[in-house]
Formats: sequence, structure tokens, C-alpha cells
Amino acid sequence: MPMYSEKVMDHFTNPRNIGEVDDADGVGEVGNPVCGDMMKFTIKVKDNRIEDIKYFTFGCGAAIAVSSMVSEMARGKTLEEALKITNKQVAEELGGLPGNKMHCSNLGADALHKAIHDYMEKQGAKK
Amino acid sequence: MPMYSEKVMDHFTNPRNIGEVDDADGVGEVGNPVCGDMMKFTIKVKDNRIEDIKYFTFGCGAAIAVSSMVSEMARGKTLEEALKITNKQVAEELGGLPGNKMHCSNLGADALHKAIHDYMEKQGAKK
Amino acid sequence: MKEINLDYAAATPVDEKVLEAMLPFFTEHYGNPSSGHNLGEKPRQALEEARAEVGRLIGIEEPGKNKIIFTASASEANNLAIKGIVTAGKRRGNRIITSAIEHFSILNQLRSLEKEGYEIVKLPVDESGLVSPGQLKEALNDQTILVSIQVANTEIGTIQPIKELVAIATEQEIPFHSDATAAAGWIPLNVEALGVDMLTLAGDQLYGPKGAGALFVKRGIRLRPLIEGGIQEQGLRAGTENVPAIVGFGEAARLAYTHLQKRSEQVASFRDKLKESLFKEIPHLHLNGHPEKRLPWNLNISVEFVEGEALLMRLNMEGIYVSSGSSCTSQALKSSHVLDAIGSPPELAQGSLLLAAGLKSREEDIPGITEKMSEVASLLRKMSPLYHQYLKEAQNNANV
Amino acid sequence: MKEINLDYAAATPVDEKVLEAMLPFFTEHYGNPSSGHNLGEKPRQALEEARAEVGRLIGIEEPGKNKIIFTASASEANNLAIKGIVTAGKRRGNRIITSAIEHFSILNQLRSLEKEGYEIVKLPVDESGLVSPGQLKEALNDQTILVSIQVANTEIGTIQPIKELVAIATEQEIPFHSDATAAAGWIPLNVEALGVDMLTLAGDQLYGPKGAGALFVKRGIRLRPLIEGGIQEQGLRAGTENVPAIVGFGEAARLAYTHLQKRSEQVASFRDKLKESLFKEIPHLHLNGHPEKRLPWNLNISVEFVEGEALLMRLNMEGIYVSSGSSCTSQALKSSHVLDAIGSPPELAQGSLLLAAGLKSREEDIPGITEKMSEVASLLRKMSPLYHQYLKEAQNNANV
Ligand SMILES: Cc1ncc(COP(=O)(O)O)c(C=O)c1O
Ligand SMILES: Cc1ncc(COP(=O)(O)O)c(C=O)c1O
Repeated sequence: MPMYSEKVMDHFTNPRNIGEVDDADGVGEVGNPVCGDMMKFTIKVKDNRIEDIKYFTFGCGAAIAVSSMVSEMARGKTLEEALKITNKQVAEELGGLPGNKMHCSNLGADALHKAIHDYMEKQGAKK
Repeated sequence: MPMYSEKVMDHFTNPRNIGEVDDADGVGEVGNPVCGDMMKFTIKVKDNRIEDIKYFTFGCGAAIAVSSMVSEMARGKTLEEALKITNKQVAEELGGLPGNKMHCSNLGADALHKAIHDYMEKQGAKK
Repeated sequence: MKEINLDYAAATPVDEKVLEAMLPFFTEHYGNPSSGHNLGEKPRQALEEARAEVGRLIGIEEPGKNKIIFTASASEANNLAIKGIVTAGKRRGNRIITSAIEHFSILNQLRSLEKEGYEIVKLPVDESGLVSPGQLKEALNDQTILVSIQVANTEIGTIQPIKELVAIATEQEIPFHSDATAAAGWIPLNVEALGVDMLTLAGDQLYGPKGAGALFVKRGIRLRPLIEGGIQEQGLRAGTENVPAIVGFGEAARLAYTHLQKRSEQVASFRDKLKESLFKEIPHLHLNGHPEKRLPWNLNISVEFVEGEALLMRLNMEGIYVSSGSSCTSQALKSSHVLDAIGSPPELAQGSLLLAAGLKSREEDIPGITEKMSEVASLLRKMSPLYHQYLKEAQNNANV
Repeated sequence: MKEINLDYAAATPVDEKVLEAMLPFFTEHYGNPSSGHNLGEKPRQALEEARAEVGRLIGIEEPGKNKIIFTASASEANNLAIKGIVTAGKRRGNRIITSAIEHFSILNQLRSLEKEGYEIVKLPVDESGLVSPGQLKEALNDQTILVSIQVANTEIGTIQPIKELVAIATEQEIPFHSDATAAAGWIPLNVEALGVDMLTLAGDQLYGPKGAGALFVKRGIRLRPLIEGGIQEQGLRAGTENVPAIVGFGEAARLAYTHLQKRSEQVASFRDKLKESLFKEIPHLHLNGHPEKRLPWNLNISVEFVEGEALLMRLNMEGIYVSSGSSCTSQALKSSHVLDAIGSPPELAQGSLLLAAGLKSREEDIPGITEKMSEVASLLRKMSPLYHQYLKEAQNNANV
């Protein structure tokens, strides 16, 4: 793991916000074990802001660190702001990721965006 | 040199009969530096026997040991006996020679035979 | 923190006796074995003694009878065997048979040869990792120039019926190479009894140093050297011989041969007890590889619902060193080709751990290992969507 | 008996500091650099530090900038360079240019490639061993895919005008490989200033251990690995890295870099004094190689009228170790291809001795060496038909 930054190791060792929020407003699930990693984000939205965010992750060290970092980055942000979080930003916040692990940051951002879109769709359906 | 037998090392270290006999009855020279080895045998013949035999050799350790061994094997033998000395016998008497040095034993036997034939020719010429 | 190595498949420490045997060849007997003077003598002798010891480990009693070519690694020996025989071009044909679970040093060169026009047949294996002799027989045709099937698999430990496989190829006069890297020193091997034409092994898998491998080559097999140049190693591998490493390999081979049974029993006993303990304490474990026909040191398990690298990293934090997938490819992304080949479902293959016992593995450490493994598995399962899905389904089933 | 090694070209002992640097990697830091856990960390770091040190020795300041691929020997690096670029097949063409005095690990693989249809042009050298830039220029054509010319010759010590030669090839965008095995650590080398695309060197020529060589590969040069398998060495050389040997190579490179000038001057001073003494005391000696443009440790003489192996053996009995012809081929029969190429007449080429000075060569030994050499030369001349022929002719001339 010397190929992982300290930040990655920190988030892997102490992943933040594990779990599932109660009565999720939005759910975003990406990946599957066949491709190697799987993430499921659940969010609570209040006043257009991500009030709570949790996740389950099946995957390598980087995948776990990415999930944790994404949850921290997204929490408290407006949906628009959260939608602007890119995989590149996630990797940067983590102090970089090894080349062969960059796809994990994609997954993290994707899962977050999916959860937000899920929320938005449900909102649309309610109207 | 560990590929050389003790016998070879002995004859290389203390080569017998170096030199040229005075008023040689027969001279046999084979090889040249281009092929790598060169031997010159000179013999004294008395009563159809090789009374004295000496040589000069330019060549590797095996070539020197072969010359020395041939000189010992031939000394005192009748010409007919000496002509029967084969390269194989020389190599055997030396306790064997490495494969890539077998040509040296050929040279030794050849040079001896050449010296004998030289003597025989000269004898023929005298008659 | 107490450190426990369960990754002796990746590397073994050099045995004290082995290092002792090597040391004089760095400084005192540093000569070149090709030298014609005294400085070459000891190194040259030592080389031949090592050759005899390595030969003995694989059943060669008369050193002169067969060739052992020293290389720098098992990978090099595997490349010399396959490319060597193919480029020597003695046999006509373009088909090469191998198995789906060979090491990358076999499979990747075969992929290159495939691009050059050779037909590569990768025999499948059953769910325990065994190649079927019947399928080998069917795969042979008159275009077949080589069969290369390993003695045993490093990752899942499965031992092939090599003798039987060789007999099938030999019947049709097709040369047979076998990679014994994982097996040599741990199970008895006799190249003559097995009938193989070439066999690969290496010193660093048996408490010898890195940097010394060997290829056994039967008489009559013609190879083109991979490394051309000087006439070292009977013209089959140019370059100044790595005398200290080869001496170490020789000594390691001697020790492995002398203590083979004791060593095997020792690691197998540890392995079996570890397995029992883990399976008792941790739910949802799966054994990979053959239940009996396996290398004595090898335990490979899949920890359901979690991913191997995360397990490896968590265990590493606890001072327990394991590998996930093949140790040589743990930097790669995909699940191991070996687990794929035995039909392990992806989510299980992803969570595979190779636990490789060694001579210093201690049974008294098993409770500690089990506890840590259990903790780490629980922790990662708690964050696994697959585990929560399973729990939900289990609850639903219970409610039905 | 006092032993005096004058054959440091065949092998150098491992420097104490080098061995000290290596030792922990046999037993303590024995891990596999590819391992994902802590046991892989030290070895992996050590590997990269060694890479940086070896890079520094050949003028690479930024380690990341260019590739150093570790191999097991200079021979392997030479084979990787040439076969690697040829089989990568990026350039179209079939002509490869080399010199007549390359090491066998260059020439023998080129002979193989010739059989496969490549056109091999061996540039001649002048009587001092120099390749002519003009002749290189003439030899290049649009089918030329590679030039491989050594930095310096091990046997006769001649140093080529590499920078000039490279410039000619580079002008036509033809990759240039150079074998610096004999030169690295003894003359300053800077791959960037020289402009070479690939460069071979090895640790055992500079008081490092056997078993570690390296190929520098410039960015943009594509090679196919010789040994395929795992992704070690950036995918260019599969197989578990020989960590202790590479660490030793790194430390040896560091020491060589640090002390390059001092070491060179030291061995050159010994060499020059030895030469002076020998030429003064022994008649009919001839210097082989360039009088000035030569490696500082290298002295090559022909002892007229006698043969080299016999000299070597006699000197060996006196505890003086030398080589005759190329040290790596002293078991072969013919006189060296290098001496043939510089036009040395056969009887002189046959009597050539390579006297290679080392860091432990002592000037106070020179009188003793001279005396023994003189004795041995006399003794062998006394039994040489060529010498007696010479004496006779000399006498005849005197009588005229
Ligand atoms: C110039 C040169 N290149 C390559 C080599 C090959 O070195 P090795 O035998 O260590 O592979 C040698 C050996 O002496 C050499 O002198
Ligand atoms: C079965 C098998 N063959 C070959 C190899 C290659 O060994 P090396 O990396 O030492 O060349 C390995 C490495 O683990 C292996 O397990």
C-alpha cells in the first residue's frame, strides 16, 4: 500500500459515514462484484441540501476510501454543488490515486450522482 | 586447468626432453601458429630404435604436455612400434584430455610419425 | 506488534545455513567460473555441486546424466523452456497445449506466441483445479509441438496428475514441460519417474535466495537459448553465472531434499489447523482448490461478501501478511485467472485470500490469526452492500 | 604463496560496504517487492533507490525520467536491448550495424538474427580498435533498424568515440545501443550527453555482486520483453526481482560514482607502471589496443613466440592470475575475435594476455609480477620453435 497516499490510508482505516440512512430520499448503486467494486449511497435531502449521506462499499482499499471521501465532500452541499463533484476532485482530495485505481473515483462520483438523480426523479414523480 | 588431469599438469609443469637433438636423423614439424599450435620433433635413431627424441612446442598447456608425453612414449621404441603410437594412446596415457583439446594429441602423434618418416626417407635416399 | 507472515508463497527468507554457504562466494571465492586460473576453480566446483543438489531434489541421481540449466528465476526458466523449444524449431507444428491456471510466465509468453501464429490450447480445469487427462488426449494432434502443464498451482495448491498427463503426451512423442516452482521441495518429485522432458523450479520458494531458478532439460531435447552469448550453462544460457545465488539454491535444495517429509508434514499440520479454526469461527468461508490433492503449505479461502485487497490491507494493519489472488499479480485489478478457471463466482473470487504457511508458522498463533481474521471480516462485511443484501434475504426467508 | 589477481575483468570481489547493504535483504527484508503488505515495502523502496543510484552513475539525475531495467547480467541486458527492439518491430527494416569487436552476447545473438534473415553489418576497427565514424555513416541505410557499438572493449580497453557515433545514427533517427559493461564506473558516462537510446551495464564489473545487470532505455524506445510473465520492471522483465543483488548493484554504483576519478587514476597509475616495468624487462612484448583512448584498468600485451593459455597456466602456478583472450571465452580454442579484428598476426594474438588492474592492485607488487612474467616467458620461449627460429634468423642476419 505504499502506492496509496496517507489520505487514502486514513479514509480506508477510518471510513466515515458507513451505513444506510433511514428512509433514504435517494439511493445510488453502481458497479457489481463482476467488475470488482460495488457502491451503494443513500442520502437524506433537506432544503435542497444533502443533510445526511451514508454508503455501503464492496471493493478494494481505494474504493472504500473513495466512498468515505465522497460522503464527506457531499455532506452539507446543495444538490447542484454535489452534482458538480467530479471523480478528478475526489482523487485530488485523496491526495491522488494509483493509475490502476482511478476507476474507483469514477464509481464514487457516479454513485453519488445516481443517488441525487434518484432523489430528483422521486421528487418529480411526487409532483 | 581443473579440466586437465594430474598427468597433463605434471607434463606441463615439468616437460621432459625439451630441445633439439644434435645432428637429427629425422625432423617432424606440424601445425603453425595460425591454427594455434606448432610442434617440432627431432629424433636420433640407432639400430632401428629411437635413441633420443626432443621437441619444441608452441601451444597451449595440452600441446606441451602431449609433446612431453609423446617423447617419453617413443624413446627407446623401434620405429615400427613408434609408428603405432596413436593420438588416442597419447591422450589415454595423459589420463584423458578435454574434448576441445583432443586435436593436440593428434598433433603430437603426427609430428612423431613425420619425424620417423623423414628419417626413413633420408635412409631411402642414402641407399 | 507481532508480525505473522502467511505469505510465504511470495517470498521465503534465506535459511541461515544457506546464507552461510553463500557468503564466501561474494568476497573470498569471487572468481568467474569460466576463468582458467585458480580463482575460477572454487566457483566452478561450487556450481557443479549446486547442480547436483538441485538435480537430486528432482530425482536425478547421476549428475552427468541430465541437464540442469541455471537461470535467474522461475520465469526465466519457463521462458527458456517454451520459447527455447519453439524457436529451436525441431518439431513441425504450431499447437501448444497448456492449462488455464498456469503462472503468467507461461500464459503471457503463450499469448505472444499466439500473436505470432501459434495455436494455443488452454485446457480447462474442474472446480478443484484439476486438468483432465482425457481432455489433454483429445487436445493433442499431429501439429502439437509442446505441452506445458504445472505440477501444482501456487495460488490454490492443486496438484496435477502429472505422471498420467505426461504419459499421454509421451505416447505421441510430444515434449512435456512442467512448472514445478510451487511444488519443488514440498512434494517428492522425480523427473525420471514422471517422464517430463523439462521441469522448472526456483530457489526462492524453498528458503534459498532470489535470483536462482533452474530448468531441467532431458537429453535429446534441443533448445535455443533465450540469452545468447558466452558458452555458460552448456551454451543454453549466456552470462556470468550468479555463483552465490546458485550456491544458495544448491544448499536450499539439499536441505529441502533432506527434510522434505518433515517440512511438508509440519506446514500441512499448521495449515490444516488454521483452516479448521478459521472455518469454525468465521461464517461464510469457502475453500478454493482441491480438498486433498494440494500443496501442504497452501490454504486458499474466499471470504464471502468482501474484497481481497481490502482484507489484505486490514490484515496488514494488524501485522498479518497474506496475499489476495496470485502474489505476483496483486497489483493487478481483476480477480485471479485461476479462480475464474475453477468457476469461482466473481464475488467469491474477489474475496480470495492465499494463506501460505512456512517453516516458521506456529500453531500457537492460530487463535490470534483467527481472531484478527474474524474481526477484519466482520468489519468489512459491515460495510458491504452484498452482506446487507444477504442479511435482508436471509431475514425475508426466515419470515416466509 | 602470495596471490596476485590481474584478472579483475573476469570478476571483482564484492565490496564490503556493498555486501553490508545487501545482507538485510536475504533474511530480514526478504519480502517480494510486488507484495501488497508491509513485507513488500522495504524491498520495493530499496529497488527504487538502487535504480536511482544506477541511473546516477550513467548521468540520469531525475530517476523518473528514464527507464533502468534490471536484469541478471550484462548478457541479458544486451539480449533484451537487441532482441527486444527487433521483436517489438516498430521500425521497418532488417539491417543492424555493430562492430567487429563486440562481446559475444552481442555478436552471437546477431548471428542468430542473421540466420533469420536480418542483415548484420560488422564495422571493422583500425589497429587500435577504433570504429570509424565515416564507416558507420556509410553503413547506414533506410533499412537500418539499430546500431549497437560498445562504449569500450573489455579485452583491449579501447574507448570508442560514442558521442560522435551516436550523432551519426541519431541524425537518421536510428536507435543506438551501447554496451558499457567494461566502462561503467571507470570513465564518466552520461546517457543524455552521449545521446544513446539504450545502454548496458552490470554490477559485477564494479565491485557489486554477480546477478545484477541493467539496461537503460530512453523514453519512446519500445521493447518486447525477453522474459514474459509478471509486470515487474515496467513489464519489460518478468520474474521476482533479485532484491539483494540489485541493492548491491545500487550501492556499488553509488561508490563507483562517488569515487570514479580517484579509482580510475589509481588503477591507471598501477597499470601504467606495470606496463613500463614489463616492457623494460621483457623483450618482444607488444601492446594491444589504443595507447591512450583506453580503459584505465586495462593492459593487454602479446608475448611474442609463446601461447597465451600456457602463459596463463604457468603464471597461475606462480599465483598470478591473468586471462588470455576474452575472459569469458578462455575455454574456447581460437584466438580472440578482438585481436583478429585489430589485425594482430595470429602468432601474436595467440600470445595475448589481458592484465586487468583492480582497486587492490598494489604498485609494490610490480617488481615481483615482472620477475615472474619474465621467468615464465623465458621458460616457454625456450621450448618454442618460433623463438628458436627467430634466434636463428637473428644470428643469420648478424652474420651477414
Ligand atoms: C563488454 C562486455 N559486455 C558484456 C559482457 C557479459 O557480461 P556477463 O557475462 O556478466 O553477462 C562482458 C563480460 O565480460 C563484457 O566484457
Ligand atoms: C508456479 C509459478 N511459476 C513461476 C513463478 C515465477 O517465479 P519468479 O517470479 O520467481 O520468476 C511463480 C511465482 O510465484 C509461480 O508461482
